[in-house]
Formats: sequence, structure tokens, C-alpha cells
Amino acid sequence: MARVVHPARHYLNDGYGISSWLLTRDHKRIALLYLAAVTFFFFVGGAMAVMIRLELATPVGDLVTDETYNKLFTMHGVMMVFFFLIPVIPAVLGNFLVPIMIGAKDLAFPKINLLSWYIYIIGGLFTLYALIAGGVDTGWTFYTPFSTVASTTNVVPTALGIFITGFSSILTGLNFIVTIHRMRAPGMTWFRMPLFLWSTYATSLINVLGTPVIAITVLLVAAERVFHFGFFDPRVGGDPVLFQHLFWFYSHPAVYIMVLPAMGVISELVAAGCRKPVFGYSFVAFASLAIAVLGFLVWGHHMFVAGESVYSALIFSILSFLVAIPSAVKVFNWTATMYKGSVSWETPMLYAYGFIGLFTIGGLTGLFLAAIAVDVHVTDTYFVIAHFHYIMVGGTIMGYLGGLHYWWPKISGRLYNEGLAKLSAGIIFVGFNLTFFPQFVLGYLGMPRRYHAYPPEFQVLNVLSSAGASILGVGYLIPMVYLMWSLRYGRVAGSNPWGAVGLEWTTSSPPPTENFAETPVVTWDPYEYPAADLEGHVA
Amino acid sequence: MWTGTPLFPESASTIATRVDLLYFFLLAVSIFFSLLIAGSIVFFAVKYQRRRRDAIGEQIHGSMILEIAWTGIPFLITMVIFVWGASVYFAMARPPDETLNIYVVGKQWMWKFQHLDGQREINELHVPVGRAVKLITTSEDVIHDFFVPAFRMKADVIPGRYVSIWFQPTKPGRYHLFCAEYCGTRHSGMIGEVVVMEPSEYQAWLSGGAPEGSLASTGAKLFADLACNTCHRPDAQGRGPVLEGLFGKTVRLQSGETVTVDEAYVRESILTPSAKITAGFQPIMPTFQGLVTEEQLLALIEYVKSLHGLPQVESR
Amino acid sequence: MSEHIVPTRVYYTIFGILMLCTYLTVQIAVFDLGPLNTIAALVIAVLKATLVVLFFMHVKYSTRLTWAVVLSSVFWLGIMLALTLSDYLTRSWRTFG
Amino acid sequence: MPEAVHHHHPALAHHFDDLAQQKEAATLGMWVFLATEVLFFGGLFLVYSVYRAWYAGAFAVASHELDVTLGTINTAVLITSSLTMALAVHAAQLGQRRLVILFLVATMALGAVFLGIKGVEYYHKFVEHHVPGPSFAFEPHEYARHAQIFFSLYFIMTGLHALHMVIGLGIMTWMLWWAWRGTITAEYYSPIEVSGLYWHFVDIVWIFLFPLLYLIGRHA
Ligand code: HEA
Ligand code: HEA
Ligand code: HEC
Ligand code: CUA
Ligand SMILES: [Cu+2]
Repeated sequence: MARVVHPARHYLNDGYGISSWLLTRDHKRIALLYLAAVTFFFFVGGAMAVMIRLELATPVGDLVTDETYNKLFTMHGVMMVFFFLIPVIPAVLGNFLVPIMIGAKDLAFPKINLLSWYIYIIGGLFTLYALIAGGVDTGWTFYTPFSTVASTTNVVPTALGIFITGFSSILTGLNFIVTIHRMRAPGMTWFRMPLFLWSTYATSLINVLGTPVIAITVLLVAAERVFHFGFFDPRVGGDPVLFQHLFWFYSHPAVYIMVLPAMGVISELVAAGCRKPVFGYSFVAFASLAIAVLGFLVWGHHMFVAGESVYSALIFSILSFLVAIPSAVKVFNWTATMYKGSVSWETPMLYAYGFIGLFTIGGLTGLFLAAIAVDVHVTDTYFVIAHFHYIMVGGTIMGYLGGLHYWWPKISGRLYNEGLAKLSAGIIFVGFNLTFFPQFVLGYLGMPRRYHAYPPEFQVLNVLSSAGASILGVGYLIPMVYLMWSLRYGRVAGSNPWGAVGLEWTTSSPPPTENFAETPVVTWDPYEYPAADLEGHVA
Repeated sequence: MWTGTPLFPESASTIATRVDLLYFFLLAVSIFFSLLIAGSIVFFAVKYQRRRRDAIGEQIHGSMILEIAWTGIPFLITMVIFVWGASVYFAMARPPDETLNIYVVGKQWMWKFQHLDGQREINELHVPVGRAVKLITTSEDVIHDFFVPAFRMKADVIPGRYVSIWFQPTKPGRYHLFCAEYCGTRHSGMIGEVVVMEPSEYQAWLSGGAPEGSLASTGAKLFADLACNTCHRPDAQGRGPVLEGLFGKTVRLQSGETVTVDEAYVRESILTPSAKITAGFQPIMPTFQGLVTEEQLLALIEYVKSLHGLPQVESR
Repeated sequence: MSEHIVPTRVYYTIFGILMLCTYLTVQIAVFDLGPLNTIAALVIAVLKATLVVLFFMHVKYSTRLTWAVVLSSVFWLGIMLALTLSDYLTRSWRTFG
Repeated sequence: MPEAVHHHHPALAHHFDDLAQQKEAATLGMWVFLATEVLFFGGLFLVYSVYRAWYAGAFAVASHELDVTLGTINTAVLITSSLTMALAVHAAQLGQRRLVILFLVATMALGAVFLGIKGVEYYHKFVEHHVPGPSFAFEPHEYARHAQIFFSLYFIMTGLHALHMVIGLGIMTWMLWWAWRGTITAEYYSPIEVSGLYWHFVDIVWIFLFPLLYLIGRHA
């Protein structure tokens, strides 16, 4: 095959050896450090999902004990949420792309960026310690007073793990905010920024304003266990429901931390996949900010049956409907972008289709949950489980995989095997729906979540779900293989394999350590096609 | 393979059909939009498929009219759903005046039911068809959740508080009762059944056995055993306030505030008398924290309730 | 630019006011003003905090962006307090009628 | 200012264009961090508000156990340290190295005094069995349960505040070293300025803690 020359010096060969990685301050290398770490946690969390689904293949609890089962879903939730889904897109793709997309040499605080990774790893080690030392069984939500007085498992190390990791999110968010405000290249105005940056910025706002609250909350739980404080203990007059307010004040906005970056990725994929500006650019941009702000006003919808007052339930319900609107606006705009586009069927675009469809289903079922009367029936059932896996797995992971495939040539300088990529995208799509669609039905039937054993009439649907999960698992393993393979054997990508626009495609693949040979001067709008003219734009 | 696999839950309470109706509406909205989006994606992807390697799309930037439409229409739809959902929810939250009251205590990992006539049950609850039933729930340890799918009814059972929920069964039968809030190791084993019976059968079941007498009479006995009656006397001669006719009234406190006497207030008065001092009295009542169980508290509350001077509104 | 150099006189004045406020808040606490006690204490605390932010922390002389960061942190704190208290304050409201 | 001066400044990091951009980034970064801190402490203030509203009586009684005199002295100490901090920044802006050192030392000394007094107060509480936990005791007995919540709040709020002070002392030591070494100049003083922001913030937290914890129901 025709070998295109690799750029002679780039960030990957700029220094070898362990310390050139572990002490690096290059945002691109740090992104790869994160890539390794989050992938590890994904597979740990995924292995637990496999165990959960195996156990639920039969109605009786026969594979693992109830105690173990409770630990499995708790650790699954904790790993997947705090150590995989929250960091995944910001810390991997965001770290790699934010400086490049605005034409900067690095993030504003490279040392703090590296520090964030170490903090993340330390938090992860605490949690892994909790896992190895026997696990924790409170559910990822740590509801009091169970977590503070009843549970006898490793709540404190897990809580500390989450506390510590929180600072990694905060610092990453802080770094992005400052970078986007202060480091844009000449001519890169706010409305010339790619939409991925808008959504990263919105995500960072949530990171900075929400994460400290979960930090203090889990700290209170740990303190209550260690020092016998009484904030959430009804025996001394504490209110266990107060914990839920604090927890969800962060954890609802956190679901937007988990989906907004994926939305940003989708905007990029759709634009490049259609070679067309994103329809209604400014609406999509402001929708991200609207989601970030409104997302802070709805947390009480997790507490409709938890003993919150009837009137505040009404407030939280109506606000939850409002926060759905900007998401709807985004979905419509992406779909409209395809109209009269030059629509590609390459792998990244397949994932984008998957995201839009599955996110729509997940989001629409969110409306069921926001309608209080229906939520009373389906809360704490598999309906909720299906809702959020549709958004988080069907949405965010699809977005992430799409982004990873789209930028892989930039990151690695190589092309992966398109046939295998399409195949695995298909397998993931089918496996995903088979896993989680039956759970909607189960949920409305009334099967409670966090159940180790269940009435026999629910078995058929559960078996379908378990079968789907095994297909899904295979689907997730294939990309691991061909992406790794491509690092060595893949065709050399060239600087712009997709014919896309955006500053990242104007520099070589892989980019040099300082990202650009010369600081670019931006004189064009985002997504201004055709790409061919682009070279001429660079000053 | 599908025999015995239900795809839709039974509806066995007055509220269930109302919830289902809203559910179907939501389903219709969702199917419409899912098909709209998925259909458009497939259609555009096929119709505008990239045919030349260097083809670009038509450079369309947006349309104000469309933006307004797809902001406004979903907004209106969601407001319909909100109002609908809220009104059904209000019906759930507001029990009718005439209810059959039953006390529920959740603990790791069982349900205890206490009928006013004195019957006690574990993990099984008998109720008559066609009557509104109000459950006054509390927990001995952690948060549990009382969930009967066939009734579309669910509420967290919270330690330290009394949460009331109500339902009116419409069909005799046996229905799943689940604990729906994670509560520890045997959470999935904290299940039971609600048995809805014809009124006549229910009467027969009731008369089947109430060895200990009514709940109020248990409370009366406790009231004497714990020496409450040394201070609380019907003749206003005791050192504590008269409790007759107190329940449901409004009491003025020393701090100048007023409170309505409900289950929570009586409970607090017994466990933390100092928290709210009744105007005109000294804070001399001792705390009974640790001396009475949740179930004994319920008996005492029921006794205080039974001291109503007026004809009882919340009849059994 | 925030190169603005504040004359030390300003710092000393602010310091004086802060000390005075501290004295005041302790004195006021002794009188029984009913619920006004808490309000008075909070008003004084907010006043003191504002002075520190504006002068010691130079926000008065800073960019709009700094103002925005300060105000949004306070605003978000307000969201947290207001919506949570909306639950606590209405819990005892009856649904009857 | 001419470009060239900036470019050769040893403190300019490679990825910034000039010192001005670097300074703006540092200042904004600290402000964003402080926004985070507002919500961190905000969670505690929320818990406080709820229980203060519920158990006003017990909180008033429990608050009486705190030593207002020590609390007031500490407030004054901290405000003074804020003044010296502001003056340190001022001196840094003017490049008065010796004054910077002097005011930093003063700030640190005042911070240490604050922590010392706090330690004395903690010791008293420990002796009086007012530390929540199995050995907690409180008279009058009927307030004991809710007083325990008050003291839990007292310890966690002042404890986290004190932790911030300790971190602040650490930062100040570092700044002292930089000032000593002569890194801090009229051109490059943003490290001092940014550390000052942090110090003032910690002061503000105390400005709220003091009335909320020490001054409730004093009149009774
Ligand atoms: C990334 C994660 C993510 C995202 C983005 C969302 C988005 C939404 N979620 Fe979800 N949610 C979770 C993750 C997420 N959720 C998790 C993890 C839980 C459970 C936690 C636990 O208990 O363990 C949960 C639970 C949860 C509950 C509580 C359920 C319960 O426990 O009882 C509720 C209730 O209102 C809810 C609502 C919503 C709504 C209204 C949206 C909206 O933002 C959705 C908006 C999107 C759309 C509406 C789709 C696009 C729209 C169209 C294509 C057009 C048509 C639109 C209209 C007609 C409006 N979610
Ligand atoms: C944020 C992200 C996230 C992700 C990605 C997932 C991914 C998956 N989840 Fe998870 N899930 C949660 C977040 C997530 N989940 C949360 C927050 C909860 C609630 C927890 C709680 O209640 O506290 C939950 C709960 C939850 C439950 C409910 C448990 C219960 O309530 O009892 C179930 C049940 O089916 C489930 C299944 C799955 C499956 C099949 C996947 C699949 O997508 C996973 C696919 C991945 C793989 C299969 C890995 C591939 C690797 C291999 C195949 C190698 C495996 C190796 C060995 C087996 C040795 N999840
Ligand atoms: C030593 C005397 C004493 C004993 C014993 C006593 N009480 Fe009381 N009780 C009082 C006084 C005095 C008050 C009013 C002051 C207050 O609110 O604390 C009161 C208030 C009450 C109230 C609130 C009434 C109102 O008008 O607000 C209830 C209910 C109550 N007691 C129930 C009981 C029960 C049940 C017991 C036994 C388990 C009991 N009391 C034992 C003295 C006593
Ligand atoms: Cu009780 Cu779950
Ligand atoms: Cu939510």
C-alpha cells in the first residue's frame, strides 16, 4: 500500500519512556493517559454488568448471594458513572481537542491537567481498594440512613474515592473554562467555535458548580459513619431525605455532564458526515447552555415518592419538562442538518445515527418519569434502568465511540479497518436494544430495580435482556482489537481523512507537540465547507 | 414460551386506570416522535447519500420558523403532560374523607401490618374490595418503599416520619407487594401480597382473630403502663394537657407558633417532648425515646386518636 | 486590566468598617429582636463579605467576567437553598381542599 | 509595555503569548475555583439552614456553649489577617520586596493565632463531652439529641474552615519563599494576588460562620 509520510516529529514520538508519559504536560498525552484509565474502568464496570445479567437470567438468586449481587450493582453504578461516563468524553476527547480546536498550544494549566489525572487515579485506587476489600452495597446513590448506619461494607473508602475523583472533574472543568475564555487564537470568536466546545464549556460549568456539592455530601456520609454525626440519622432528629436533596443537586446535573459532551461530539460528526454547517448553529450552542443551567433546577424529580412535599414535586416536575425542550431542539437540528447534505455512511456517522435515535427514546421516556403520576408507578423499577441506559449507553457511549472513531486518525495518525468497525457498530446497536428494550416492559409491569431474585413471570423478558447483554459485550470488545491493531498496521491517515473542516484537521496527524506549526488566525465561520479551501485560510 | 409472560400489568385500583391512560398518551407521543426522527434519519441518509468522494452538502444555515416551531410544539405537549400528570398525582396524594386506616411498619426485611381492630399481619395484607384504604406507614430502621404494581401505587416508608398513602382496590385477588427502595441485603426478599377480598369474606377474615383487642385498646393499656395517665387526665387536673378531643386540633405552643396535631406531632411529643412545648405548660414531660417501639408508638397514637370527643371522621 | 493599584487608605478604611461591623453584630445579638436577630446578623455578614470581595479582592476594579463568576456562584448557591427549602417549607401543607 | 520584555520573562510559560494573558488566566482560574468553594461550603450552609429552622430552640441552647469572646477575638484576628494580606498584594504590585515579606509573615502569624485559639476551643468542647459520638453529653438532657446535630455542624463547618486555613498557611509559606527568592516583582506578582484571593475567601467563610454558630439566641 502507498505509504504517506508521517510528519517527522509529533506528540507521540516527542520523547519515549515511562516518565515522558507519566510526567507529561502535553494535553494530548494526558488525554491518552485518561483513555487507558477510563477504558480499564469501563471493562471493570462492564464485567459487573455481565455478572448482573447472568444472575438475572433465572428468577431465583442462584449464581451469587444477595449480598454479592447488591455489591455488584453498586460497584457497577459507581464505576460506570464516576470513573467512566463522567470523565470519558471531557477527559479523553476534550483534553485532546479543546486546545487544538481553539488554536492554542495547550490548556491554560498544563500542570493542573496532569494533576487531575493523578487525582482521578488516586480516587480510582480508593474505589478499587473498596472493591477488593469486600465491596460496598449501598447502591450508587448512597441513600441514608442505610449508608450511614446500616451498611457494614466499605462505604468510607468508596465515598473518599468519589470525593477525591470529584476534584479531578472540578479541575478539568476549571481548566477548560479558563482555556476557552483566555486562550482562543486570534479571530476565534465565540460564534466561530465548533459546537463541541460549546457543549464542553457548558459541561465544565456543571463540573465546577455541581461537583463540590457531591464532594461535601459524600464527605458528610463518611464523617457520619466515622464520627457518628447525626445529619441524616432520624434517631437524633436528622432527616434522611436531606441527603437526597444534596445528592441529587449534583447527580441530576451530572447526567448532563454525561450527555452534553456526547451531544457536542454528535454536532461535529453530523456536520462532517453531511459536509454541511450544523442547522441552527446558535440554537444548538445556546441549547447546551440552557441545559446546563436548567439542569440545576430539576433534581427533585428523583424524589417524587421519597417524601418531598407535594408542592415541590410539582415545581420539579414542570421544570423537568422545561429542561427537555433544549434537548429536543438539538435533536431536531441534527436531523435537519442531514437535509440536502452529502450524507456519509462511514462508521462515525453510523454512531451518530445510533445516538440520535436512542437518545430520543431515552429522552422521551424521561418525560414519562417527569410526569409525576406515572413516575409514582415506575420509579425504582426497571423502567428507570431502561431510561438511563438508553441515554447513557445508547446515547453517550455511542457518541463517545463515534467521536473516538472520527478522531482516531488524528490521535493515532492511522486508519482503522472500516469493515470491522461497521460490523461492530451494528452488533452494538442490536445488542443494546435487545438488552434494554425489554426492561421498559419489565418496569411498567412493576419489576423493582436492585432485585437479586424476582417473580417467575418476569423471566422471559429478563432472559432476552441477558442475551442482549452478551451480544453487546462482544460488540464492545471488537473495537478494542481493531483500534489497537491499527496503531501498528493501519494505513497512514493524512491530516484530513474525512475532508472535514475545523482547526484540528488543518494540522498534521498526529499533531506536533505544540499543535500548530504557527498559531492559526481564524477568519471563517464554523463548518464552512468545502474543506479544500481551508488550507488557504490558515495565515 | 410467552405463556405466562405478561406484557402489561393488571389494573386493580381506581387510580390504576387513570395512570394507564396518561401512560398511553405518553406512549403515543413517544412513538410519534421516535418514528419521526428515526424515519427522517433513514430517509435523509438514503436520499442524500454521499455519491462522490468530494461532494459537499448544500450550505443551509438554519430557519427561524422551524426553530420556533420545534421549540414551541414540544413545549405545549409537555405542558399538557405536566398538567395531566399533576392532576392524577393530586388524586393520589389526597385521600378521601372516609378511609379504612391501617398502620404499616417496615423493617429490614419484612412488612408488619396493624389493623385498628387489633389484627396483626406480616408480609400479607388483607383489605376489602371497593373501600378506600389509607396506610399510615413508618420504618424502624432504613428507608423502605411500599409498592403494589397492580394499584400503581408507591411511597417511601421513612424512619422517623409517618407517610400516608391510599388506594381503592377494584378487583378481588392477590397482588404483588414489593419493597421498592433499596434497603440492604434481603431487599429483594422484602416482598409480600395484598389480598383483596369481597366485603363479606373480609368480615369473616376480620372476625377470624383479634386476640389482643383493638389497637386503641392496646394503646390504652400502654398509656396506663407507661404512667402517661398520671399527668394526662381527662379532667384537666393533671400536670399535662388534656388529650381528649386533641387529635386534628390546632395547638398553640409556648413559642407562639401553632401546630396541627397529627401522627407526627403526637410521635414527637412522646419522643422529644421538649421540641414543642404546649403553651401554658412546663417542659416536664420525660422523653420516652428508647422506651417504646415503633409499633407501641402507633398504638399510643391510635389511642390518642380514639380519645376524640366528636364523632369520628376517619372511621374504620 | 486589573493593574489598578488601590491606595492603602482604602484598605485601612475597609478594615475599620469590618471591625466596626464585627462589634455591632456581637452587640446586636444581645438584644431580643425576635426573628430580626437572625436577619440583622445575616445582613451584617453579607455586608462584610461584600466589602471584602469588592475591595480586598479587587472585584470592584475587575473585569465583567470576574463579576459574572462571583455572581453566578452566589446565584447557584441561591438555587440550592431556595429549591431545597421549597420542600421543607411546604411539607406540612395539606393537600386537602 | 513592549512585547519583547514579556517574551523573555523567565516566569512566562511556553503556551501563553504574554504575561498579561498568563495573569488573566491565573486570576480567572482562582475565581472559578472559589465559585466551586462557595458551593462546597454551601452544602453545609444548606444543612445548617434546615436544622436551624427545625430545632431553633436546641440550637440556641447549644450555641450558648460556645465561647463568644474567643469567637469574637478570632473574627478580629482573621479580619486583620485579611488586611495584612491585602497590604502584601499592594506591596507586591509596587515591587516592595521587604514589605511583601513583612506582610506575608504577619498574615501567617495571624492565621496561626486563629488556629491556636480554635484549638483551645476544640479542647474545651472535648473536655465538656460536646464532641458528637458515643461519649456525647449535653444538659439540659431533653435538648441532647438536637444539640448533637448542632455540634456536628459546628465541628464539620469550623473543621473544614480550619483545614482551609492550614492549606492557606501552606500556600503563604510558598509565597514567602518566592518573595524571598525575588521571583515576585512589580511585573510578575500574580501568584501573590491569586493566593490573596484564596485567603480572603477563607476569611469570608468565617464571617458567616461566626454569627451563625456563636451568636444564635444570645439574648435569651
Ligand atoms: C445521561 C444521563 C441522563 C440524561 C441526559 C437524562 C435526561 C432526562 N431524564 Fe433521566 N435519569 C438518568 C440519566 C439521565 N437522564 C439516571 C442515571 C437516572 C436514575 C438514577 C438512579 O435513580 O439511579 C434518571 C432518572 C430520571 C428520573 C427519576 C426517575 C425515578 O427515579 O423515579 C426522571 C424524572 O423526571 C428523569 C427525567 C429525565 C428527563 C425529563 C430528561 C431529559 O433531559 C430528556 C430530554 C430529551 C428528550 C425529550 C428527547 C429528544 C426529544 C425529541 C426528539 C422531541 C420530542 C420532545 C418532546 C415532545 C418534549 N430521569
Ligand atoms: C454510566 C454508565 C453505565 C453503563 C455504561 C452501563 C452498562 C450496562 N449496564 Fe448498567 N447501571 C448503571 C450505569 C451504567 N450501566 C447505573 C448507574 C446503574 C444503577 C446502579 C444502582 O442501582 O445503584 C446500573 C444498573 C444496571 C442494572 C440494574 C441492576 C439492578 O437494579 O438490580 C442492570 C441490569 O441489567 C445493568 C446492566 C447493564 C448492562 C448490561 C450494561 C452494558 O452496556 C455493559 C456492556 C459492557 C460489557 C459487557 C463489557 C464488555 C467486556 C467484556 C464482555 C469482558 C467481560 C469480562 C468478563 C465477564 C470476565 N445496569
Ligand atoms: C411527668 C408528666 C407527664 C408524663 C408522664 C407524660 N406527659 Fe405528656 N405531657 C406532659 C406535659 C406537661 C405536656 C405539655 C408540655 C409539652 O408539650 O411538653 C405534655 C404533652 C403531651 C402531648 C402533646 C399535647 C398537646 O396538647 O400538645 C402528648 C400527645 C402527650 N403529652 C402524650 C403523652 C404520652 C403518650 C405519655 C406516656 C407515654 C405522656 N404524655 C406522659 C406531661 C407528661
Ligand atoms: Cu425494604 Cu427494600
Ligand atoms: Cu434527573
